[in-house]
Amino acid sequence: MKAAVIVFPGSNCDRDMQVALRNAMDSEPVMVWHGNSEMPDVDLITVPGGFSYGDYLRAGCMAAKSPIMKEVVNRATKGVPVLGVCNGFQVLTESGLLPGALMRNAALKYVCRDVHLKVAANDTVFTSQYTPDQLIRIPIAHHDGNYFADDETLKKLEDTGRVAFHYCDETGAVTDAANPNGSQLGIAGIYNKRKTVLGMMPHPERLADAELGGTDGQSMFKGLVQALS
Amino acid sequence: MNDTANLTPEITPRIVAEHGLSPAEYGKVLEIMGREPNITELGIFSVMWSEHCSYKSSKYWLKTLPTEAPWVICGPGENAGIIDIGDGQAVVFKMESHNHPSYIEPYQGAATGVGGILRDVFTMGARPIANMNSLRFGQPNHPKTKHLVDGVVAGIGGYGNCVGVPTLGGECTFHAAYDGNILVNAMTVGVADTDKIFYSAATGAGNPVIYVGSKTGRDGIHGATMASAEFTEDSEEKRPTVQVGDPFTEKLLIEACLELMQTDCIVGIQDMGAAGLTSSSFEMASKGRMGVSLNLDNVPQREENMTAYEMMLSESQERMLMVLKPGSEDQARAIFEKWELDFAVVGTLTDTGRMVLMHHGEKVADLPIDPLALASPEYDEKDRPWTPTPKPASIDAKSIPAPNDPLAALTKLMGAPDMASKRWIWEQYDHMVMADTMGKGRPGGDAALVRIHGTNKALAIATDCTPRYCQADPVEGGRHAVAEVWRNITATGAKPLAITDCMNFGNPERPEIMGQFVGAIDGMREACLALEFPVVSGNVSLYNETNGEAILPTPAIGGVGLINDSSKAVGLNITAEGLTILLIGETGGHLGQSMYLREIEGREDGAPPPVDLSAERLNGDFVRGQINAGSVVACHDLSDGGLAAAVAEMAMASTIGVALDKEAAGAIPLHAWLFGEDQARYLIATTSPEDVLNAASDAGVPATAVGTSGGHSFSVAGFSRPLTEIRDAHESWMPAFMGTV
Amino acid sequence: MKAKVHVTLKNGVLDPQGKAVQHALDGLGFDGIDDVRQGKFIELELSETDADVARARVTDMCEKLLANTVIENYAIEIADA
Amino acid sequence: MKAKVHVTLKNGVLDPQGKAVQHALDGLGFDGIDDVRQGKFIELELSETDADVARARVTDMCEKLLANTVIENYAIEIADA
Ligand SMILES: Nc1ncnc2c1ncn2[C@@H]1O[C@H](COP(=O)(O)OP(=O)(O)O)[C@@H](O)[C@H]1O
Ligand SMILES: [Mg+2]
Repeated sequence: MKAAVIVFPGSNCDRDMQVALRNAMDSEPVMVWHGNSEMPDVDLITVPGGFSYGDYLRAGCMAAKSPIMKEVVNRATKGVPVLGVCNGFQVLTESGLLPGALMRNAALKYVCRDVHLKVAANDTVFTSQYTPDQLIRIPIAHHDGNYFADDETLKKLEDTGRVAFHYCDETGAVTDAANPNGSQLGIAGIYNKRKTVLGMMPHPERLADAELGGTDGQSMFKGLVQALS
Repeated sequence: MNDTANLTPEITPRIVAEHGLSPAEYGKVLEIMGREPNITELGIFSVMWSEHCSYKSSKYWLKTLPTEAPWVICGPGENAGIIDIGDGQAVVFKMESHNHPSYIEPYQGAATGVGGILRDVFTMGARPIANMNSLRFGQPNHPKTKHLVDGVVAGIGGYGNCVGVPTLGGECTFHAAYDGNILVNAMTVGVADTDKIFYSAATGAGNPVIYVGSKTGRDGIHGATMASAEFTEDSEEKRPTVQVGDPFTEKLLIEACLELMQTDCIVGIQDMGAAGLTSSSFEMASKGRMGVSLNLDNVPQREENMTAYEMMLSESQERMLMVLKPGSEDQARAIFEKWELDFAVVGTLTDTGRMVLMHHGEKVADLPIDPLALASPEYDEKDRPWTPTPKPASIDAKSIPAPNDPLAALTKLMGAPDMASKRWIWEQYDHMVMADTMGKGRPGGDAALVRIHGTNKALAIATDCTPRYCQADPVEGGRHAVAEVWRNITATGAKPLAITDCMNFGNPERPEIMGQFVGAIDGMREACLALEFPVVSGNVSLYNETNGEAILPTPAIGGVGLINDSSKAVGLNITAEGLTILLIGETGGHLGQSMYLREIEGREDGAPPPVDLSAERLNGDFVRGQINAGSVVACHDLSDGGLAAAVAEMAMASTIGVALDKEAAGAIPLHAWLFGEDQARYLIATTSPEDVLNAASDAGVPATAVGTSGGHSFSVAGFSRPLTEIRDAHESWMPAFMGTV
Repeated sequence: MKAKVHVTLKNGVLDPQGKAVQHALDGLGFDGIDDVRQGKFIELELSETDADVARARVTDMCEKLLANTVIENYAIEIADA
Repeated sequence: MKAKVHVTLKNGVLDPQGKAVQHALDGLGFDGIDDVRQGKFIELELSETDADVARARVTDMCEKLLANTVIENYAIEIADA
């Protein structure tokens, strides 16, 4: 598998993503600078977390306008899988690849901690190594992860299995108490129609190494390598 | 020269006083200048000789601190201290205060504090890998406290999270003595290659002086003198001098500087901190024994019609000054332009030994560098007389009533503001970005553990100080602060290497305050020597008083340790049932100045627990050895709240309870055994108690089995409490206080 | 020429900041507040001197960057400075 | 009764957001933008019916919560809704 990591001014999980990919693929992902308008042929594009352009105005909005994003949208339209994590998710909604918007957390505070997620389905390139309804533990770290979409969009997402992960408690129950940011329906990540683009607030790349406290994130990268090699 | 001087106000005694210079100091100014300074020159003297920049009250004493060890590459005097961690790598770190600005504008004050300390570290060529923060607020029910906590924590997070450096730990306590003067001390730890370390000394007449980063505005003019003046009620009027931080620009600046540092363009580099362009250019020239000539027209400016005075004193954030090798400007410029940052050639180094400033084609200042730097005041014992703090009487534990239910007392203690979980704080900090924060070293443990990227090595980092001990006995408190940091690092298995300090005190012109300072330094010095734990950087913040009420003496210590095999590190959580809990160290049941005395008996008195430095060394080295030998499942040092609190913290970190065996108390009253704060102690959870006990006895280290893990309760002497109850008390205080429950 | 842009949340889009402000005001003892909505106020200094041209360009800026039209509305005022 | 509050940064206070927006607009090819400043726009729905009383209360709210008067100015408009 060949993978790219997009780097914006202010990205700060680009190295973390690079390391997680490298460990899973046994080769080097390419780091692609936001100002480029071209990108080598890759099987996976990742848009990492951070504070692109300081998250000023709206998280992800300025990054969504950078030259490389035209190419990302272009490839995504052709079916190249795209994974956006945290700020990357925000960039994907701002660029129109994913519906809805990520608003300020309901409690208005930045929140960094492990959360539990319920994996909806494993019929995607991202989740093949998980089982449906599997409970996983992955950290979040964001100020603007409060997923919003209009009712019609939400219904469509749920009805067509496009909610990738829901926040849940340690028993797997999707409850308000387990929702760390006020996201509608406890949504932690969503797919595009073809399920080739995934945006998620939690950081799988941060728990892909036992010494860091867990490996639940690793399965996503292993799954991608298996599906795309 | 003379025509411009005419444009500036006449230098009256009042203007001199407003610049914080005493008549005697102004006399020296006249002597050095050989004439009256103009306002720009006066401003330069004023900031260079402020307490904040010159350390005039503290220098004399700071020099007594041990600063050397075989692993020290660079001690105090540079932007940050540097220690060798082997394999061609070095750790660069420092702690700094941003107390006054944070009181005036908590969010921006704390944020710019983080920004400033980050710059001190990456200026030396290190990539920042960890931030810590040591916070002191007024009593929780003081009307300002909540607002200050909220703003400070948001500001630290807002800055650190955005630049992408994990904030891994710290301290946060409350006391009425900080009602009008909070403390916000921030520490940054970075990693550099030993052959790519950069210093501030600039050499080579004719070399270009370069300004990079954000533009200069009228921010924080007089920030440095403000940080050196005692607060009065009306100092809130100085508000508009607050600086606003831009962490996004800082992130770009980090990347651009580190990228430039991979080339060999740089001769010297220095961040613009307090007193901005003045102190950075002065320091670079003075350290290299050079002169400097700046053309202020070339300084990137954010506002119109800025004067030379304003530009020289501005504290706009996210700016750096560098001296480059001639001819390398274009290569450097390309890097900064890629990162979308300002880059301007603002001057040249000269061999005149003078600082000459040009503005609009005129010479607006011309002063000698060395005389100004060397003549900066240093107050010795005559100028800053001090009286030692009277030793408090010891309290006999038997005179303190025993609680009816010791576990009710424990539950109350664990929910007291100083003891309660600070999760509310650390969850607002990204403590995992950079993906090297070890699971065992996340916030909540003794020391933060962060891997050196791409290696098996890890750093252990801790900050500590117990101001109530320092208030009662500054010498003992100084010893204790250093020893506790050392202990926190040791409890992870890491070898403590060096410290940075942030000396927060009241008005040094009062002999009793100066006595606290001298005492604390004395205690720190002894501990540093005994523990081979030198001071490599630090910061002094004086005049922390309002209307004559001083803060508790607070010598905050930040320490760094190294563990060569990160897989050997331990955390404090009890991970299994049936582990034996061993208490290492001598227990006497010392309740004077204890958390128990304060929270349960409502008394803040007595002598603090004495720190026996040889016992610290012996016990700590033993514990570290056992951890590295693999005999230890979990380890925690004993501090506030003593044995009972430490056991509770270990149990709460997982869900497994502990039964303590009261027989182990021997003749000590149960409550003194449970809550006494005797020093040099650790708890170890182990599967091989016999081996550890034997080893301890061989080493001459006191060790006793005090309990066993199992169940989900804390029990002792027939009392029992579900862990969930203790945890509720521990976890709920801060969210309830801050109003998010 | 100065342009003032108000970016506000569309009706029906929940407003966590407005809600939190309302809650905080409540906590400070201000009662009788039925609703709070928080938006952005952006002031632009333009070298353009024709008001119609300026308005058209600012509209374009709003569509392309200043507002997220999935959730936000915008309103533009043009004024001589 | 409706109150509209504009909270803007004081003159001379650095506005990182405004700066970044200006830069981004530049990158999108919008030239001739001399300055961008970003502030907040807060709309409050009050049950109060007396405009003077409403203004006084909103002023109090601004001082206590809505504006950070260390670095921000505020302006209040009261309108019948
Ligand atoms: N301001 C803070 N920021 C981040 N972490 C904090 C802060 N205050 C306390 N903590 C964390 O809470 C835990 C307990 O702190 P403390 O009681 O000071 O520990 P100790 O007594 O072991 O020195 C530590 O892990 C510490 O890092
Ligand atoms: Mg500890």
